[in-house]
Amino acid sequence: MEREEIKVAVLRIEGTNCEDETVKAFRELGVFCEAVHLKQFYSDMIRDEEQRTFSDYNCIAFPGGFSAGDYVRAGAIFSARLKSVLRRDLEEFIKQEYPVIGICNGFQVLVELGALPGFDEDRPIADKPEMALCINDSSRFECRAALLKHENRGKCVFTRKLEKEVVMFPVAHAEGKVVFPKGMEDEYVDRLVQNDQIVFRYVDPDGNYAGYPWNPNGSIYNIAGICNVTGNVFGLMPHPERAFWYPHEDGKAVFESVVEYLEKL
Amino acid sequence: MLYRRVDVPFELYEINILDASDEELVKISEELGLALNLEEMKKIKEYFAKKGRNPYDIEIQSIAQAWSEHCCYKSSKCYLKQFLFDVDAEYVISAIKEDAGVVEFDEEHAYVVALESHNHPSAIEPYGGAATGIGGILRDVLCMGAQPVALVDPLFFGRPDTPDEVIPRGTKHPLYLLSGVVAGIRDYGNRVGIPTVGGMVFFDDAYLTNCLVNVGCIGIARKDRVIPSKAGGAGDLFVLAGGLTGRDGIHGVTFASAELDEKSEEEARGAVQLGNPIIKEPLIHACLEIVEKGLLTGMKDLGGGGLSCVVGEMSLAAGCGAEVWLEKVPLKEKGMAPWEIWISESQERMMLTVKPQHVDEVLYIFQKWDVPAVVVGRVTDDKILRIYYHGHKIYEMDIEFVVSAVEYCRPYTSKKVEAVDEVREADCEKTLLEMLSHYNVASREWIIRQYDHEVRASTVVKPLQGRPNMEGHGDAAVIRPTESWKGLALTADVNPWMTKIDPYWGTASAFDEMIRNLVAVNATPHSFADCLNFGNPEKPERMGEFVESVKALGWMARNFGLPCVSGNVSFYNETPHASVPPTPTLMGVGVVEDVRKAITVDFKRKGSGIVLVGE
Amino acid sequence: MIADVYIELKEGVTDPEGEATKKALRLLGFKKVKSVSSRKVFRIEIDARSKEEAEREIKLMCEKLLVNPVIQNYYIRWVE
Amino acid sequence: MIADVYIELKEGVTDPEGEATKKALRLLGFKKVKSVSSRKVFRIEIDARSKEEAEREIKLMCEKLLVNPVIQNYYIRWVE
Ligand SMILES: Nc1ncnc2c1ncn2[C@@H]1O[C@H](COP(=O)(O)OP(=O)(O)O)[C@@H](O)[C@H]1O
Repeated sequence: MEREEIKVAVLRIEGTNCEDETVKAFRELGVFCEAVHLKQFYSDMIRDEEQRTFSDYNCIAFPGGFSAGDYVRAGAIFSARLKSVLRRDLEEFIKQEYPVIGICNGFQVLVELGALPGFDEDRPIADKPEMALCINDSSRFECRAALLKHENRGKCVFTRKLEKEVVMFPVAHAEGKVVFPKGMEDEYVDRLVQNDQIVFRYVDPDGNYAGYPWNPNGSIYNIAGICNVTGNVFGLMPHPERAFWYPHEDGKAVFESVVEYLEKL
Repeated sequence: MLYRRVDVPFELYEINILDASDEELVKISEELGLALNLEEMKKIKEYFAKKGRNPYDIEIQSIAQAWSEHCCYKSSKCYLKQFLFDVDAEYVISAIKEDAGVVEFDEEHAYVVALESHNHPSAIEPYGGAATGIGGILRDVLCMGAQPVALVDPLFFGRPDTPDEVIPRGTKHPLYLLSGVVAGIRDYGNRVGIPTVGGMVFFDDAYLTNCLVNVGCIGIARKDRVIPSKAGGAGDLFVLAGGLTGRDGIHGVTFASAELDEKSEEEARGAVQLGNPIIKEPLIHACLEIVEKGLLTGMKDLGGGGLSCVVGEMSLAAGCGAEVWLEKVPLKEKGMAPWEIWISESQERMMLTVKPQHVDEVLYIFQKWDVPAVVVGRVTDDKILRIYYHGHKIYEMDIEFVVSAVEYCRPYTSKKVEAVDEVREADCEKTLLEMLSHYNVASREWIIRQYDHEVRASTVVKPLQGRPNMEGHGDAAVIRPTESWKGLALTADVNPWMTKIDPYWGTASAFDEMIRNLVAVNATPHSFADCLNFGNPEKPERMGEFVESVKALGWMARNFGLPCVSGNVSFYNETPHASVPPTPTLMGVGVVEDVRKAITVDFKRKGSGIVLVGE
Repeated sequence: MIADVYIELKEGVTDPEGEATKKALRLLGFKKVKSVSSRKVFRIEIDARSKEEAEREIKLMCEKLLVNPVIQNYYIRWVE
Repeated sequence: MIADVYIELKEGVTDPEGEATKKALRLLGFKKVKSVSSRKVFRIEIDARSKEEAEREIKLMCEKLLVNPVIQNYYIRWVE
């Protein structure tokens, strides 16, 4: 696919608020990108020229923010609304190996949706969530720089062009602690490691896995970001789009990686 | 009989002021919660005597809103005009007249500045009060057609270690207030996705019974898309958009224009408004989409005084009148009287004027965002405002009369400056440690990190600077509001310990600090806004503090050539226990030619020299 | 002793969480939902000699920290 | 019909809000507090012909939106 042909949708509902910078990041790489309201995919009050389907796009991004105020649980309302009307379409999209990224609130949406950890290739969206992003151990919103060690061995299509071993993306969230079902934590972590689904882990400036504040939320195994078993669905709490422009530009590689992946598709 | 129920199928009273004696006029003002004095009541009586009829409740309530200190600056205007508003710079597009100041940023863009207080509501209900303060300041910027890009929040409280025993009844502990206010700003600011990049927190006993919560916002607009706060012209339709109208916030402005006392909590509950950021966020999107498409002629936010202020001001500014169909206003609760609908200060509402041919398109955009929006009236070509409710005319007054409040040049006395003990000898190490651990100096990290200061990905110089997780405070934040490398620097300053000793020189020093903070990040000071928090202006010595402070601002502004583009006056920050020290909060805006050349506070390299500049 | 402290918003106070939840439920097809409001519960385990003493303590906690009397009501229910 | 849906964290899932509240209460001098945990309640008013029908609906709501079974349990109590 030529770069100019690539079309990216940044999905939003009320309360989504990082869509502008996410759109801007994609556009800066020369691809078509627009912010699209979830209603444009299903609501009959939307005018024809503003109606959309997933097949209009080659990549979908769930941006950060507080979708529906993060009420009930972060990301829960957005994902429930999406699941009730568009589950099949999104599953098809994922099966066709098109990339999907969820940043911060977007990661929460993908987790609530059951698209991550995404162990089942044939059913990319599980019936029920298999993990949770819980309230930070500090019990508060944390806005700070995070150092991330890139540990993916090549599966994740969003980090293939990442050259540095440790990158800095900021975090800003109140609910970002990765939790797996009680008693099955080791099993889950092993599986993620074996499948090459671990993408980023929080580290300190010496590159060691460290506790708070380096691990800002208390995530198990210092997990900051993971991808699904096929590597095309990626979710992370830190914000690569906030590290795209001067003075911190580590995040650019995430967007470049997926654009290059799409070019080869 | 002072009040007569009118025979209509809803609640409406006629107020018999024509036959009322002076005492009765005062009684009416009190009983209806108007906060108007005798002189003002007499002016109203005279107006209606000429009309040959008594006013309805909705009319007199409406006047009370328009004439409140909060809405019309009746005590401050005369001195502000005299001392402060005369500095002009050719790059100022609009100052003082509108909801926010508009200043040229580059060829294509303007930045928009607003700064306001939300003191009384926050003292009663810190969480909701502060949250709605953020909501209000965002609307002020939004209604100029600008995308808000950054927030600041200067806060003032009693000492955190105040023992419970010394806290007067009806007052809340400073820590309770502080944590509530911070949580309110956090939950609202983060949810609407505008970064909070600066502010200050100051503790002093004098704020124990009068905490101050000031909030400022800066936005960016295309110059050719700046929206005036006035109607386009006769025939335009009024579109009310956003949250539903309820009983919350009734009498908010008259409440803000009186001293707080023990009973305030009970009485003022109705005046406290609660925000819903999840209406505000889509409201911002929808309004900006409408601005972008050029579908409106005017826009204004509903703040103090609710519909009553917004309709009158938008019409009059255009030299027009208006006709309003009050039953069209979507309500939160049943059984509201027309006057309550008219003056309610429910949050998250905007008023737009739209040419009839664009109304469908505008309503569609709001519907797309699930934001309720309805046509509630029409601009007319006389300068009269008429309100109908289910077909009955319940209001007819000349707008000029309603907004022509009395102005007072209140008498003032300037007090002598108190001598301060000079410290001659001191144990430097001990003093330094004491200073560093003082709660007015200690790190604000725990607050700053709860605010998302990076959303929108344009905060180039952050409030915390240095190596990750070891950062220290910066002097000013720098944001990059457009695609170009040009940036805006933002800071908020005042040191009440200095203004307390000397309002004039204290204010001048706050100004100086603001300038230095901007220069420290390599910005050129460009404009400023002020929020003047003072005690009861009816007391000459308080008025004296105010006048001295305004004089100093004017003097500094003239000499630096820095225009004051927006601001707000908050009086009556006084209880029987104490008055706040003069607190002229300043928000300075600087322009950074290239954000890549902005400077942060941390030392960069071993071996670099350290240079002290100045005397 | 264990008590549940229920904290609810006073009537007329906006409840963005309840409203957002109701909207979401209706969008999900639960058309029969007429209203949703949110409450918060703290389950507190406390050492005390008597229920009365415990209740006094808990009331104080509510006044000092847990409840904002301007916008919230609370009530206590004993679990144990 | 009105039901309260109680949502609590599963055993073993950390409850930072409860912990922070406990810490704050102890700092305020409530030394007798032994533990605090937080719960969330949605009060739902629903039109239904029978309690059974209403209960079925509410269970569906929990599955579809209100509860994440990895970390939360829920139970329903009828108010009316
Ligand atoms: N102290 C002040 N300094 C500068 N401008 C002021 C001051 N006080 C009020 N203003 C200006 O007066 C205008 C009206 O203010 P205000 O009533 O607060 O606006 P709003 O309609 O948002 O309530 C605003 O443009 C404001 O900037």
